[in-house]
Amino acid sequence: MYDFAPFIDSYTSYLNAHFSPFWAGLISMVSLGVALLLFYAVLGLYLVYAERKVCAQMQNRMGPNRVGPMGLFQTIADLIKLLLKELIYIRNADSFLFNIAPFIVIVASIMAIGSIPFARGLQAVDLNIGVLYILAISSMGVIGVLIAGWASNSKYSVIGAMRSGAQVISYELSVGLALLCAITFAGSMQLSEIIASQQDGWWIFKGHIPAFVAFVIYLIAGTAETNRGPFDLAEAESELTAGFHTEYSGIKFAFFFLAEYMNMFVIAALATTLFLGGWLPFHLYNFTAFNTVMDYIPPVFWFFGKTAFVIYVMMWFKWTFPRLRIDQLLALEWKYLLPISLLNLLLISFLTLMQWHF
Amino acid sequence: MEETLLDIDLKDREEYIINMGPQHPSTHGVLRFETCLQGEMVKYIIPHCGYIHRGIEKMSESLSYPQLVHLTDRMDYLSAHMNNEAVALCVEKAMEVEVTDRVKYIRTILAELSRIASHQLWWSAFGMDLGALTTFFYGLRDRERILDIFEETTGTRLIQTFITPGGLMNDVHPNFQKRVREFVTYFRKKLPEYNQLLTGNVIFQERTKGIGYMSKEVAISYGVTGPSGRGSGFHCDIRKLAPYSAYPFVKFNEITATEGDTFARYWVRMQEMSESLDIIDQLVDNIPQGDYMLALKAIKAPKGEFYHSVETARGELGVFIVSDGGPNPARIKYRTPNFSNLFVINKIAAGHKIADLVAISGSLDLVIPDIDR
Amino acid sequence: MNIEQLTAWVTALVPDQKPGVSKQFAECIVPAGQLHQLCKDLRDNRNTQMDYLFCETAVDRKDGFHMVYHMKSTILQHTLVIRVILTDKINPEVVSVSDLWHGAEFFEREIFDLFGIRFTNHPDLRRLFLEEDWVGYPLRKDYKDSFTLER
Amino acid sequence: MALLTTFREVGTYFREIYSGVASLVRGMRVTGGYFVRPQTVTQRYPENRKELKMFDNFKGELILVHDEQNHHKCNVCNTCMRKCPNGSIEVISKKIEGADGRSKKVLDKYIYHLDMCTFCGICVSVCDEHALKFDQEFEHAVFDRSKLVKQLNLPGSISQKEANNE
Repeated sequence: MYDFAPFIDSYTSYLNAHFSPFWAGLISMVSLGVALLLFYAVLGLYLVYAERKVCAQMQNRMGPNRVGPMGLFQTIADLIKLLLKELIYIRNADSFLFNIAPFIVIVASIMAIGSIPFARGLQAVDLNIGVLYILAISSMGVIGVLIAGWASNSKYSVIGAMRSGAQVISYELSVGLALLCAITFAGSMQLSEIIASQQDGWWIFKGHIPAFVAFVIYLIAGTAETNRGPFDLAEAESELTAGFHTEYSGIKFAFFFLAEYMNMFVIAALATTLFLGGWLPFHLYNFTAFNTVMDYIPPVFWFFGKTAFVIYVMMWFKWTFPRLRIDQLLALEWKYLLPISLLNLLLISFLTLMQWHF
Repeated sequence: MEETLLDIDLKDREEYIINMGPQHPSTHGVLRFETCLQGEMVKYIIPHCGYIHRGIEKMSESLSYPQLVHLTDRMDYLSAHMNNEAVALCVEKAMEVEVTDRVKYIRTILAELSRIASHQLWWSAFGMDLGALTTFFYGLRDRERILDIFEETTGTRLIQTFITPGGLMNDVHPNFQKRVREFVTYFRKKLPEYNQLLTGNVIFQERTKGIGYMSKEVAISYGVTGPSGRGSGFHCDIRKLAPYSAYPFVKFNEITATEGDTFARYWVRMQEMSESLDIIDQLVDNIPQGDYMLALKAIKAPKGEFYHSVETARGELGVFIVSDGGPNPARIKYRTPNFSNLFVINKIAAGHKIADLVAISGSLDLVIPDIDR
Repeated sequence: MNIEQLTAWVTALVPDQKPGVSKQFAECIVPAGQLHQLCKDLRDNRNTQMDYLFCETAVDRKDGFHMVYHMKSTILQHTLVIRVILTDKINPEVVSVSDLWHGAEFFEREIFDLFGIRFTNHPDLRRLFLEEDWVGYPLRKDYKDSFTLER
Repeated sequence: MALLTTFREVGTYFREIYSGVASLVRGMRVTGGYFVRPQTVTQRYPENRKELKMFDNFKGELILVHDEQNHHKCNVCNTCMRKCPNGSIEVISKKIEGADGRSKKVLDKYIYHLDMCTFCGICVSVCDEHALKFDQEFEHAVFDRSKLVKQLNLPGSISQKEANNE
């Protein structure tokens, strides 16, 4: 039920029947690219909207409510404004690097969503090293951040970029180790197989406490990797005005802004896929009536529902906690998260070895 | 220190200078910290002020006493009532008159309300400085209720010009007592929320404890008063040392802490809020009847010099009037709390990280117009 | 110590002091030359312990600039006002007390800025509020500019 | 003994983590509580213009009170002009021939500089005739500064005294 594979197959076979293999390949790639870009833009805009509404509600405010019903078109209006704004060029800035930095950041986040499985058969590429690919690509964004900070020729930007570098390099470890836990359980790095391994229960339930610990660590480290509060030191508003993107304006600023939200989406989507069963519905053990009802909800809704929940938790963090200081940030990683995740990985390996997980 | 920063040969290329302000999210107003950094560490800070210098002392020389009161609102705009009260009390002391008990009670209630309002705004902004963005809205949400009380009685929300030599501009609104009582019950319920959200938070405690240590000697030598000074164990509460208005009639504690760090200053302010609620509680039900304004022929200080200080939300505000006997002062000097509180920053923030500088300057609770006047 | 005792104490240190006008605090007018030594004695002596200079300001009077120092002991809770009259109105100069009380450094910078009184031995005597190239000292009575509201 | 210390240290390590996480959860309960039970305190301003009622004492802008017959109470004593700390009031008088043939001083123009006013309220409190009042109007934004200079006496209005004499 709700399998996208036949639809996609019929599309490719249609292309193959009517065009030469070269053109068929090209057209399918272009249509895929357009679809992903559209998805990217719409999702990015509505994540911004969602964040504004969530924080408004937490802060006893209304949030956007002017443009469109309930302010639904507010972020689109903002985007148009940002597109029309002047791009400010900084004297003495390294203009090549300055201009390329936002593209590196945004390309990294676009490429990461390419291999996320949204539903059965709805995945651009199902790499056999899917997790590694996403991890590698999404950490490329920090290069863009570093370049942006360096090329801006601004002291605030440099401090922000250096902080970001230190932060991402350290937290990459915890993210990797936490993901490794799920990979150990599933025995594969292919995302579709990881989902298939959760057919009889999500890893967060099947993996006892260590899986839950790994999930929490992943959530914290993932939040840190996206440079979001309470780990938003790179753009610490009260210290560095806007950190690494202080000097950017117009659409280039929008790229950074969108990339932040899309990175958050990627982190949440990965958490969903690895720990929360991806697009699989929620099943109660042997409770067939309930399970059948759950099956009727399309996998796309399951996937986006779970992702939205994880994103909500990350927003909840941001709008509650004060920001850490740089040394505390690193201490949290090296003194707490890393030892715990190493220990956790050891436990999980043992569990898997003994087949003690459900 | 004769050389300015531009003259310093930056032989050590690791050092560089950034400007915090005059337009910077963490300096609440137009103040510039010329900050020398080495990596993330602050080496020294040179505060530059004067961006909002309006010459209030000079202007006041050509205004009569009731007229110059309205300028004091614009110094420390968050303790407008206390500033007005300082001038009013100093002029009354010079004229050797005493206002009715009703006026004293109302003045004290208004002063304590604005102390709470000021601390609420400080709490909001302090949370913001540390990156907890939600505190700002909670603080302002509760402060709004105090401003409503002020607006109903005085007609304005921030700069009231309500307390004037000889009494008050007009009598309080009939709803005043009811609304104040409502507010006290409301805010007693909301105050624990502040502590849950920020005070107890482990990140917040890590960010503030042991940061920006100021010893008692330093506080006294620099003249750091108010909650900032009391956080270092400096007993400087004018309300206790030289009680004025209705403070002799109420029981309250002077909140002091001995740690002297950012958290101590924070803690003192949080305690002061509930202490102020207690003071209001004792006064609001017993406001005596009487006139709100003394029938004075002319408000003129006799020849001589007069000094009076009050405790504003930020410390000791002293008013020094030199009078030649006319309706205008020959010279009026405001010893403002923020002026003295500001300059200790180099002493206590040097050697910390730049993020701590933001926390420390937030914990000193600076209002810039009060420094520049 | 009460007002009489404080005045007597200052008289013992500076015999040619004159009583001031204040009825509120003990007040002594002392010669400029003896100011620093007197302040140091007052701060360090066990009986006075004036550790807190809460207000330092200047007043432009007919007989010269009056420097007024309000000092207080936070331990003994007594207040004393020391006054120095600087008769030279063109180039007033007085010794700085910023080495005794840190807070004085900034009071003195403000006074230098607005009155033009120079403080010797001051570590960092620059203008505080006004621009470096501002002409004149606004709080002097003879200061005139086009903005002052005259009535 | 050393082992015991190590155990204690490990215990403190985990206790620290526990208490830290607990404090974070406590904070999240506050914000999460408001998310679940929204209590919006902000208002939609231009939409709620009709319901928006300022307090009686609200100092919006200065007005000269006029009654139904277009009579005001100003008797040109100039006290408000003298007492205003910012010079935002200009009372311009004119001499007219009264009914009894003697020339009298009456109000010609009452000019109020809203751009200079600091809303201290001294003018209202010193007016013995209670001729002045603060209005509830608070939307003062204009594009041209000169629009902030207002004439408070309505066209054709006369003072009550004048009206009584006639």
